Amino acid sequence: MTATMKSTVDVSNSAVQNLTIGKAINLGLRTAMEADSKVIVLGEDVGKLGGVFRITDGLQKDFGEQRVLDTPLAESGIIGTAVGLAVRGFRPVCEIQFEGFIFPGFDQISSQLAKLHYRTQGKIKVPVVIRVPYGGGIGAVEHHSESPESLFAHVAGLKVVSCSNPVDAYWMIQQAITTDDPVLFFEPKRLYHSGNLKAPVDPSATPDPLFASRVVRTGTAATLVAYGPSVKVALDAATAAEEEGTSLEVIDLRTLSPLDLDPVFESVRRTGRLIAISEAPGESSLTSEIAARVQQECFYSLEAPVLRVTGFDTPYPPTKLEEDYLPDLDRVLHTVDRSLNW
Amino acid sequence: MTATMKSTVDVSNSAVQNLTIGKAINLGLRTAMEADSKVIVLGEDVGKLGGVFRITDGLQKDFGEQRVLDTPLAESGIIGTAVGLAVRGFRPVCEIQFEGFIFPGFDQISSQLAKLHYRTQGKIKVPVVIRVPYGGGIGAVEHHSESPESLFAHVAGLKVVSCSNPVDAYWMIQQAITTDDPVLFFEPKRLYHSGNLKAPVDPSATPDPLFASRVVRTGTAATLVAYGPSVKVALDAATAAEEEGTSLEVIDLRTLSPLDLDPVFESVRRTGRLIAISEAPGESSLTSEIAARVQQECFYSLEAPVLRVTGFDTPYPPTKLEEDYLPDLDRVLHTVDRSLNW
Amino acid sequence: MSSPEQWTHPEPGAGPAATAAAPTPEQVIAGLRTTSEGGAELTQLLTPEGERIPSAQFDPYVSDVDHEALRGLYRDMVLVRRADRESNAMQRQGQLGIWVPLLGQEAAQIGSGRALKPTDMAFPSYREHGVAYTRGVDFRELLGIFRCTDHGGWDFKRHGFHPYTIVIGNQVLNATGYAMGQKFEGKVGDDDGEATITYFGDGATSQGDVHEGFVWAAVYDAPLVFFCQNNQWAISEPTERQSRLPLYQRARGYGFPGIRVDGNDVLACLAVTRWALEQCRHGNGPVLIEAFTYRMDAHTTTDDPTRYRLSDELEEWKLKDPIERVRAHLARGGGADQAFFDQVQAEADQFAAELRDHVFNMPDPPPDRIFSNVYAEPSPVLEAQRREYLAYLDGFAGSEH
Amino acid sequence: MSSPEQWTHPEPGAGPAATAAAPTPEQVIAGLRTTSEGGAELTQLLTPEGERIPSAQFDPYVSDVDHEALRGLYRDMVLVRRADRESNAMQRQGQLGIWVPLLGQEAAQIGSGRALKPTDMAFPSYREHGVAYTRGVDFRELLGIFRCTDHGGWDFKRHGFHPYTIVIGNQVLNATGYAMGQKFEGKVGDDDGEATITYFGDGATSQGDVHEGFVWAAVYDAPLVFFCQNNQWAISEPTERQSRLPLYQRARGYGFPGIRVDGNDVLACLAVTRWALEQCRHGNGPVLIEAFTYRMDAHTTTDDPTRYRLSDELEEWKLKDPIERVRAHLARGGGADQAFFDQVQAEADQFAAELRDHVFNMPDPPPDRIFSNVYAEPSPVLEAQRREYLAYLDGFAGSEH
Ligand SMILES: Cc1ncc(C[n+]2csc(CCOP(=O)(O)OP(=O)(O)O)c2C)c(N)n1
Ligand SMILES: Cc1ncc(C[n+]2csc(CCOP(=O)(O)OP(=O)(O)O)c2C)c(N)n1
Ligand SMILES: [Mg+2]
Ligand SMILES: [Mg+2]
Repeated sequence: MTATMKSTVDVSNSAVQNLTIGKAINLGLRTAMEADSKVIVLGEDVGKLGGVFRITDGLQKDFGEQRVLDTPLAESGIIGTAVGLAVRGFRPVCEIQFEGFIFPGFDQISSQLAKLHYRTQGKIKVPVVIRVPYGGGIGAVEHHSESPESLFAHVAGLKVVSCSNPVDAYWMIQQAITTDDPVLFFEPKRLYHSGNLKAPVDPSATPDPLFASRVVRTGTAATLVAYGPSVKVALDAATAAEEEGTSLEVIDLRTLSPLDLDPVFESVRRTGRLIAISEAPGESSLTSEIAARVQQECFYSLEAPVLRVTGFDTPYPPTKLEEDYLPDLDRVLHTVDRSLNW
Repeated sequence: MTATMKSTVDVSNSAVQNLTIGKAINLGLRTAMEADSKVIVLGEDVGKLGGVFRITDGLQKDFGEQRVLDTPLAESGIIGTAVGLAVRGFRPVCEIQFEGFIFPGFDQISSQLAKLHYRTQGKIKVPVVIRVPYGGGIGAVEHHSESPESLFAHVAGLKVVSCSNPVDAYWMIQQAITTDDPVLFFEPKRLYHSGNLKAPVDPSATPDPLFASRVVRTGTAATLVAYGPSVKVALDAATAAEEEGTSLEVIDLRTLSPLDLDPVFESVRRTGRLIAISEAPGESSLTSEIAARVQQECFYSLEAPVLRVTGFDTPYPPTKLEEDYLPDLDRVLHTVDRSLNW
Repeated sequence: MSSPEQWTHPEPGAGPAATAAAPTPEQVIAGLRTTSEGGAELTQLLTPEGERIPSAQFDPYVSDVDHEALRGLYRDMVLVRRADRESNAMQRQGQLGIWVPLLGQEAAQIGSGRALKPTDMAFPSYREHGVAYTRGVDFRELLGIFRCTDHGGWDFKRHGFHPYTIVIGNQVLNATGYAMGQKFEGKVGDDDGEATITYFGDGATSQGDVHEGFVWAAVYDAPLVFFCQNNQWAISEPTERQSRLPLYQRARGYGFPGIRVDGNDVLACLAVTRWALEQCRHGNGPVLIEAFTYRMDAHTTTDDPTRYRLSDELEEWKLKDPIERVRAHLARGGGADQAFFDQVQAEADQFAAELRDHVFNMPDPPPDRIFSNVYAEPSPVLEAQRREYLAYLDGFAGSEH
Repeated sequence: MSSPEQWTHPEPGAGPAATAAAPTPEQVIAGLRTTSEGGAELTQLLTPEGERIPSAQFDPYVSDVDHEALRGLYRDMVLVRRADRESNAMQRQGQLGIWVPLLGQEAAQIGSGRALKPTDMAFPSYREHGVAYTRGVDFRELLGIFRCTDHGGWDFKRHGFHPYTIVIGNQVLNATGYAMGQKFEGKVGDDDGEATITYFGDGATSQGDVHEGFVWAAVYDAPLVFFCQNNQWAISEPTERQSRLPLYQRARGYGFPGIRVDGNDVLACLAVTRWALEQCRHGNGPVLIEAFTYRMDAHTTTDDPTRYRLSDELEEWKLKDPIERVRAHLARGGGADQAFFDQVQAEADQFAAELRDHVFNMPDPPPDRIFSNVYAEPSPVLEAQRREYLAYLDGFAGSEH
């Protein structure tokens, strides 16, 4: 079974649009802004240009310069003012142009955004969303291809999610915006405009909860867990494996913090094997956490150790080499074999 | 066997001094500055005041204002200029006043310090040491008790170490300074001035390598792995357990990145059980990495899953509650029991 | 010998560039850092001797301050100083984990705080106990922070007083965002406009966040008063370690006004802050105020200033005491008699006694508090940790632990 | 209608505060952003028409620039422009992953770069191909970055030219540290002193790191020239989004000189940079230079400027072309004849052809490169990853993969 989202959609519904991930986020943002006048978008080049990826395309034109702000060029400023705007009652949605440029804002994220609610025991809420295009595969120069999500998963007080398909993209961005907690929203940039991933988005559907993982393909021999851009890799691997007679289950993590590992535990108890996939370096990362928790929860079910297919523990290499660096179908299948032959 | 460092020291040697961790780092810094005129110390209040913990006490007086710099108050500035000084040929040792204030410098650390060597394929070396007093237990206000070391372990290109006793403190700081890579040097602040931990430091001894873990107590029933301030907790737990007839092995990690897990693997193959201890929140952390790698390397040796005793996945609480938050002897022993009874 | 005060900016391209000003070793040894004089551009309405100096520009902003109002300001300052000293003492007695004294900065805090309207918002650093008091925050509510039982518990919205912020500079950006919000909501434009004030120290001016706050506020015309209390020290570092120029001149580079006020003159602080807030209310913000003052005590109770500064400096500043000059002015001008001063002192003692009583009886938080309100919408992972830990604690119940 | 150019800083406390300057919608629509005029304080030695304007202050700094030298500068600019265009074209042909054009900024880069001595150090951003060229970096060595085969491979020390830095503002602090090192080593004090220059854009001025660089350099008297190429745009954002004031005035707040130079005037850039470097060599640094110029092409080859700016603006700036004015000056003054111009063009074509040839034949790096030189002292963990991955790749050898 290939449980893409498409199957459930009524394509005769005229509100249904066939969208890429990029357009789905754009529509999600627009819908959220229409629903609540306190939702504002801010970042570098998000206004007239519509962002370097055009994710905020048209929003400034329609909502004006006070709801879509082309800010000065400084990420601590973007996030720090967003915190203040949230204290005032706004629901800011910040765009960080590329994940590699989130670090000047790290302090505001970890010292204020993550802690204000705890510090004030809920008297102050900071419903800020930080949108972060992330991941590799676009042939870019340095700092444009990284996967820093584990850093934020480690910082208590933040919520971290990542979408992998247009339907989730559309809903998850809206859910993130209505969540009263700060949410780091990681977007798989190389899939933004992927026509292959286009899917009908039905605004009248009932979405899955934001902080829930989802089995996107059922299988029996081993489980693959992935998120964001790696979900496609996992699904492709499962398709390829099926041709060779191996049935793989695929779980889209969706929420990276808090982790929703119950579906993973349940799956591993059936398959006995788990491969966790991520583009980020493996060291002290989200995939480490998954392995740590699964080996504990499923100790007697595991037929092989949890294995990981990740970026290497190096800075992101010159992108002529990114195909080697990034987990791909071959490395996933190779690792499945290792697991099966353990 | 309690393998403290004391046993091997010839106390009749007149150069041997009985030092706290704080004084040992001070002496190590002094020794490094005497050995190499390119070593300079910089940070907030490190000069006249000798640092808020007095770790740099007396250095400015003896080495002058151009080698011990009271810098303006900004961490990105401290680290960013240290990178430039290193490019010029200096070996800067930065002090971050408390770990909670390292975040404004995160960008310079991850974008420049960690990557310049790789970016230039070794044509530029950045032998910068960043000293970070870290951890809880001092009854402080917010941002003064955290354990952010996992974040840096996840950033490729950095090396991360932590000392747990005066002898290591003395040697490791010097080794970190002579290392041609950037080193994050995490210092267990609550033990700085602990008289109980005082130990004879012999400058003529041969130190262990910097990037090596060490078995500090041998045992048979289970292995405890810890670093920095938690090593004392682990050793205390082992002592208590021994009284009840349980023999615990204790490993001081010392190097957090790269991890030197061979001694851990070797130990777990003998004991079959591992408990990893750290004050940091467990989520997507160093202890996750340890668990992930041990379950893979020692899959058939583990009698129980790797268990962890860590800070909770919350911001550091008001310090009236830190005794509850921090891993202590009771929680460690409780977890040992869980492991033994798995 | 150049000093930060005398140094002036050369016109672009004209003449030689200048170098950083620092006191000579002799000056330092003599305790004669130039920073004890505020310079020609210092705005002052009450001299240290209690003499009222007229100011065409600022008198209108304090025309309502009659003797009664001045007695009120006096009382404010005496009360917060008393509470500050009491807290300092309680720390010495082990009742507080740490204390951050405001001693010497009463005028800067009371003057600026009393300039605010209820609809205004203040973003403090960690030393603004006096401002907290003007915002109606019960002093007792501050002390949980320093007893380490909580991170601050007052009603931030009702008091228009944001939580204390310890990471240097952070609050300046947060305040900027808040002020932008006031603007976006159309709350500026006339006398009834809203405004925001944010507090930070001389050391903080070096942080990138403070700069970015300046950039943002300028570009968005945010109704924000940057209130820098230059108390001459950032822990052990004198202001020369942060800047060549007097700090109020930093505003020059951003295109909004910067002004230096005598931070030990409560009347001048009130007037200048009212003026600055008025600019903001009318949409002409931001404004930078440098309140030139002095940290009379240690940085915190864990600090030892004898390691880095000489008592001569302190002695010089004692002559500029913010409370004494108001007392002198009131006494000489017939604004108050001894009975008044005695009564304020009695009130202050009462205030301190209540504080002490409160602190000594402050309950410790329950372990459960570790886990509470990390998120607005609870995390199941964390809930499980909470349950597990509480069950673990239950296991000790009745045991010898 | 206020503009950033006309706005002046009110004296502290005097008069009303000002508000942020932004062009009216009409101005924007008309392509008439005030930024096309450098204002009264612009230092210019060669007009767009090629006329030489005398300057008492700066003429001494270019007294050695005779016709021959000027021909050299002309040649430099033509060559780097040609290489820039060639690289842009190669990106369009898929030979480069991205290109960052310098079109329009040749004078700022060649003028400032040629002011440097071999012992000086330059810290570029990512657009300084012209500066790289003046530092003797083979243009071909730059292109690996944009072909994505490496992150820059020249000999940084030998050329006195630091790696390109992409994270906005980072290099400014690194340069500050380097310059502090020059000072600490006693390499400043006279004409033979060393100095450092760092490049950044108008957008970068908003970053905290740039501010901190200003603070540090001022406090430590670092021999550092802050060279801001204000090309009017930070991708799609005009300079008004970053500042109320002309950027050179930012220096006012820190106590070092700031100067605005016509960034399209190679002679003025040379003179002003030499002056600034001289200040630094003698220990009077830092100095801020704002080179007022224009980004004639897109931000990068992935950018589409038609979405945010009108071609009128471009047309206006075309009249200020940095190369044309030198050509006019040389031609009119008898400094060069057509044969010279033809020959330079031929050289440039040859230069471009070699570049193209080089790029087309650039080998891909081996997979092993992923793991190499992450550390100076190898990490066993990473070495194991390398071995494992290479063994894995070996597994494919001979297979259909
Ligand atoms: C980012 C950051 N770095 C370091 C510190 C430690 N620290 C606390 S107060 C202080 C000095 C602050 O000086 P200043 O800004 O002048 O304020 P003051 O304490 O004098 O009121 C320092 C370095 C901190 N709190 N935050
Ligand atoms: C910290 C950071 N944030 C965002 C970016 C993405 N970015 C690259 S160039 C640029 C605009 C820079 O403008 P400016 O400083 O004027 O330099 P210019 O490109 O015009 O030369 C932006 C936002 C980045 N490289 N680094
Ligand atoms: Mg201060
Ligand atoms: Mg620009």
